Amino acid sequence: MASEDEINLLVIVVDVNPLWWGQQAQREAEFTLSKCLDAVMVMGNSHMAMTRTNKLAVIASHCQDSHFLYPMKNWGSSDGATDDASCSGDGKYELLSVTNNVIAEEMRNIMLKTEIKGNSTATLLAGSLAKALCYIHRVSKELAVGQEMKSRILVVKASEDCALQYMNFMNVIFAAQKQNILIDACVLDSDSGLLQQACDITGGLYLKIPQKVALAQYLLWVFLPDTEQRSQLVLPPPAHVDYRAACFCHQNLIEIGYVCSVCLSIFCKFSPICSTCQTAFKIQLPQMVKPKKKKLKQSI
Amino acid sequence: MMKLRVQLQCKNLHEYLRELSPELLDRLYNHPATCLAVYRELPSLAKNYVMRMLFVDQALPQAAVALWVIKDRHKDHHECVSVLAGLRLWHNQQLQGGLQGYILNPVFKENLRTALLGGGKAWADEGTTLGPDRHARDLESLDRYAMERWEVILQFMVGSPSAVSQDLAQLLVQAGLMKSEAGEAPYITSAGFQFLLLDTASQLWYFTLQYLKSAQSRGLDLVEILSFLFQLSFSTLGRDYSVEGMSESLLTFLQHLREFGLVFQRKRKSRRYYPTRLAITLAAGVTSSASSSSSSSVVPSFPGTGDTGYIVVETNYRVYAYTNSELQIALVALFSEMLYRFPNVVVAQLTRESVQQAIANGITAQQIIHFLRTRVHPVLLSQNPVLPPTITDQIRLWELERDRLQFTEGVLYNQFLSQADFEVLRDRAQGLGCLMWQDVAHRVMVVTHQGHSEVKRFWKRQRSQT
Amino acid sequence: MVNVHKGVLVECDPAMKQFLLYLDETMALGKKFILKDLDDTHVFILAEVVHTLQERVGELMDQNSFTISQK
Amino acid sequence: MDEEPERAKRWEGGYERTWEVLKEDESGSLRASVEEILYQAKRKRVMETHGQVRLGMMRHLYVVIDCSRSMEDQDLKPNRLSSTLKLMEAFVDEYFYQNPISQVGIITTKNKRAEKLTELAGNPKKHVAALRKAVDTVCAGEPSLYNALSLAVHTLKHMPGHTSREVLIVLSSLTTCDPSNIYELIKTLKSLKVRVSVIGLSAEVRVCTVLTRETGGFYHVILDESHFKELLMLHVKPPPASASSECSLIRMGFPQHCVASLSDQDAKPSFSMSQLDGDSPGLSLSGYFCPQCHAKYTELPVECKVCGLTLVSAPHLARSFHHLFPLQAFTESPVEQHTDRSCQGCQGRLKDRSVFSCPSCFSSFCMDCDLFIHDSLHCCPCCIHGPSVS
Repeated sequence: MASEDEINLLVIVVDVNPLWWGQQAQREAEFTLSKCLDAVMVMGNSHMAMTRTNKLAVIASHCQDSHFLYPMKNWGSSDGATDDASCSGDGKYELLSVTNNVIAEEMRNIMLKTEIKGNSTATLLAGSLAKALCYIHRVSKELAVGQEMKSRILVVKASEDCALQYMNFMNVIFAAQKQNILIDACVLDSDSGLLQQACDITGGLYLKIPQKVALAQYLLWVFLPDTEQRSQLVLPPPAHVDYRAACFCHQNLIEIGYVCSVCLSIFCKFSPICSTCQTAFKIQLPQMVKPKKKKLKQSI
Repeated sequence: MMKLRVQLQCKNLHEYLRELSPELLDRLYNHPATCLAVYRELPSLAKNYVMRMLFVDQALPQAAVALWVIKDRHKDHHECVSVLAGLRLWHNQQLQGGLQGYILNPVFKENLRTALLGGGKAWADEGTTLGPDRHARDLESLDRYAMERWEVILQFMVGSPSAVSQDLAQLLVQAGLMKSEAGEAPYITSAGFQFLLLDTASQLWYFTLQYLKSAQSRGLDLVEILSFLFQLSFSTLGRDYSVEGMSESLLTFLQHLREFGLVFQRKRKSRRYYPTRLAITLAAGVTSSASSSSSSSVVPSFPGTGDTGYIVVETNYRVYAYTNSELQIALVALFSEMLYRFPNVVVAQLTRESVQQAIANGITAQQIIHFLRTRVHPVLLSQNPVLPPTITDQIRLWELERDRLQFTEGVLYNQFLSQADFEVLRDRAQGLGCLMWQDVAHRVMVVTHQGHSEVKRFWKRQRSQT
Repeated sequence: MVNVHKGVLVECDPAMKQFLLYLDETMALGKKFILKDLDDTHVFILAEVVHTLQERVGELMDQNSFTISQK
Repeated sequence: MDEEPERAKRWEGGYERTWEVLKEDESGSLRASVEEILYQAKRKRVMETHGQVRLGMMRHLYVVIDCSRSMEDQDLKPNRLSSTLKLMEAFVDEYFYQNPISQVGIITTKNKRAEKLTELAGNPKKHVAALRKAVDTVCAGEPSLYNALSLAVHTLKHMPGHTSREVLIVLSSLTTCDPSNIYELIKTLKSLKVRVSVIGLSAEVRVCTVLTRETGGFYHVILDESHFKELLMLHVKPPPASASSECSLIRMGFPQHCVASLSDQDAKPSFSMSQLDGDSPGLSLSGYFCPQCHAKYTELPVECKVCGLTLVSAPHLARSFHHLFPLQAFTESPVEQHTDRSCQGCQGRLKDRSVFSCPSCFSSFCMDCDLFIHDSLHCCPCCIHGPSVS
């Protein structure tokens, strides 16, 4: 098969928002952050076990920062000779056990180091995705000549969406689309409009799992197959995506709105001055009539 | 038969495993490394099947499994089912209520889980930690060592004097790569020529297969050495491993591997060994078997070592090989005419004579092209196609030139008395599969040499009856 | 009655066959060697001439080819 | 017309000693200096893209493709026409990618006439299909700038004032056959605020110089195919809006995608209004419904054929945001000044001589990430994490 030589990079972004997980631990004691990370590791291991050319990266998305869990900082500084022979001493494939140890170690660091400042409680997913894209970009730059790489991002999302991220999130989605990178989303709790759009635009899969405890199975079942294999398998249908815009003034979802011709801000009501770019608008006649006139003129 | 050439046949892992007996297979799956290796070689769809079933303990109904695949891909599904069943990775099982179901081979499941998630006992005996090695090797020297060892073998095959153990020489002869006549030094066969032109990974795999074939006759346990081989291929480059706990026969095997350059051991009695890149790429050769050389394996044959791609081919039939390895030069010289030689580069010319000489030696055009392609200098890799099409086409044309006549030994039957006689005999020959040519109008037919005796006997019987 | 000949079936392109017929007629191999002219692309010949025949064909190809590149 | 400003022609300038830029290092290798040049070129791209204030986001652009005899010249491979059409396909795709609520039309000119290949429309597929078909065009006669421009103006002048009106001409011929005084037409263009840009395939022509200068467009002559592509891509970015252009609030619809579920017995497949144009007739269950008149469309963006409402989806608007809120250029500093030698973007080692830092959050990035962030991502991966999210 020709695709044997192709590198397949999977970047997993895990939402580790401490607030959400703290509440979750009280709600359901059988599904905690460490359970979730275990599931992610199973997913990562299965991905890497599939072929020699499969690569993995894991990013933890926190409410103030994103941390690379794997690979460690300064990757690519020296060649793969890892001096820490941290072998688990059991029957696990060595590469996998090294990877898992690194992930667990880094995760511990994050949990010990970060303290929560201020009251920003939303997970900054856009930032993690941006870092994931940077990473993918860098890896693709460092490939040998003639080597090809396919990459995708899997988001395991727990907490709520953050409306403030909308613009950055969109930028990230379009960047991913342009690079042909799929964004898959596995949502644990409430549906995420942003991720639905991300999956729809990039062609990834969106799934809100009904049973959190079975996360690992869902991951293996739905998200493990790569693009090529997905064309063969029966998988969940595309999510129903709400593409209605939210107006900038009240954050309401609207079907018909007004758009500023200068800065493209969306408003639900007509106002004489754009609140974003301070442009004063020419007061126009109600638009309902105008286009018909234009049509008539053209058709004559 | 007058078949002029023998294609070097190289089986892939599955073809090899399928020929093993069921008991042997089941024993093989007792080691996580083998399970992982077998798993990796599965078709991608089958891999997903295994993953989906890996953490499920009951059997799944066959009908449900068939629904995993979208409708127009059912061919792929059947292929997966047959591969999985053929390798005894899953079994049929009767479900409650009479439905047929699939369940993963429990041994395989257990060990693949171990490979993925840990648990169980360690692959190698890690009980005694070795402590830091005073003579630790860096990657570069390991690569160099591996390459040197492997080249010694190749060099031996080309006939340059190099020290190769009696065992190894014998193995080469057994593999059909060399031939030796009583008392004389062995010389290379046509299969050997083809072997030389393979990329390193394929060479290794071919050689390993041959080794395994003769392993049992050497009193080695096939399961033991296969497991060890796979374990090696999953080890980390640059780490040292202990020989502690290895059986006597495995130690002998280790010495052989040492001679091929798959592992590095400072001294014969040393308690530690380092797997080299050769051992780790062994699994890579498994897929790109020699017969499928047309596949787009543009990846340099041996990543990481100094001698990745060193050949530049120009449209004027010149070949520049940036190397000073005697072996590489000898290989290029197999099918080209040497023009100039400089300290770091040789210039050669592909000519009709040189290529046809190579073809007469049993090398195919495809193999020459594959050789050039896999060892091409990185600057050429960026262009598409990598090799100038004029050159590849011409090499093929030169090969075809020799194929303008095809000879097949046979027996001509003519002057039949009646059409009926002819038809009876022809049908019989056709039934035996030995009819090569026929002309109904003139009542002439040609059958193969082998088929002749059978057809003759049939004809005699036929005549005696009437 | 059936007549049986042992020999070699040669499969080739029509042009090549004409060359074989020519060799046969001019006794270039010292004797007639075609046992039966079957059709445009097949002839049946004596087994013992195969080797010499290959050489002659090789010679023919040599005459028809020219060196592609200067040295 | 007033006098052309003094400008040195390339052939009047001194002899360029391009080879002297290359310098051998101690070992006699050219690599270092070649890398330096590549590096400078990379940086230049990032630096160039800043300092815009207001942009015309809703664009109406007519592309005029010369199909005269001279398009058969083979200086571009395989010939000028095929090469132009191929690049134009890429241009159309990129144009709609970056300007999702804009429109394009294509005009060809040959045999002293001009005709529309496609009308102004917002769907790249039709344009690309037309361009593919145009490969078989017979190139003949002379082009007519006048006819092409007046054809374009005829439609553009009806476009609303808050949108941009643009014409981009790919001119191969050195001559043009005009039925009347073109300078009069240029004046009209100027008064209608139509911006005309020209890409010349042969040599600079005075009439084009005047045309572009008067209307505020660009005039470039290509050097080779890659330069041609670069010049075309220059026109993908929205142009600065002229100060006098109107601003207004535009009413737009954001229809939802509706799928009649298979279980729904009442669901009937229906035609989409976009099929009025004649292509791909077919019934479908799903589609976008105009929130005003409930006409059905299969694709967005589109102008409703019934009530004239512009239908878009929110991501279409979002796609233009990066033009409006461009990311500041990062400051460059030598790597020695940084103690943490890892890039904040890819977590890799900072391997280049320079490090790039975001002026607002002071995170440092490697050059690859810097380029990627400015070319594709358009937002700083670290600023997003900061508390002051815009």
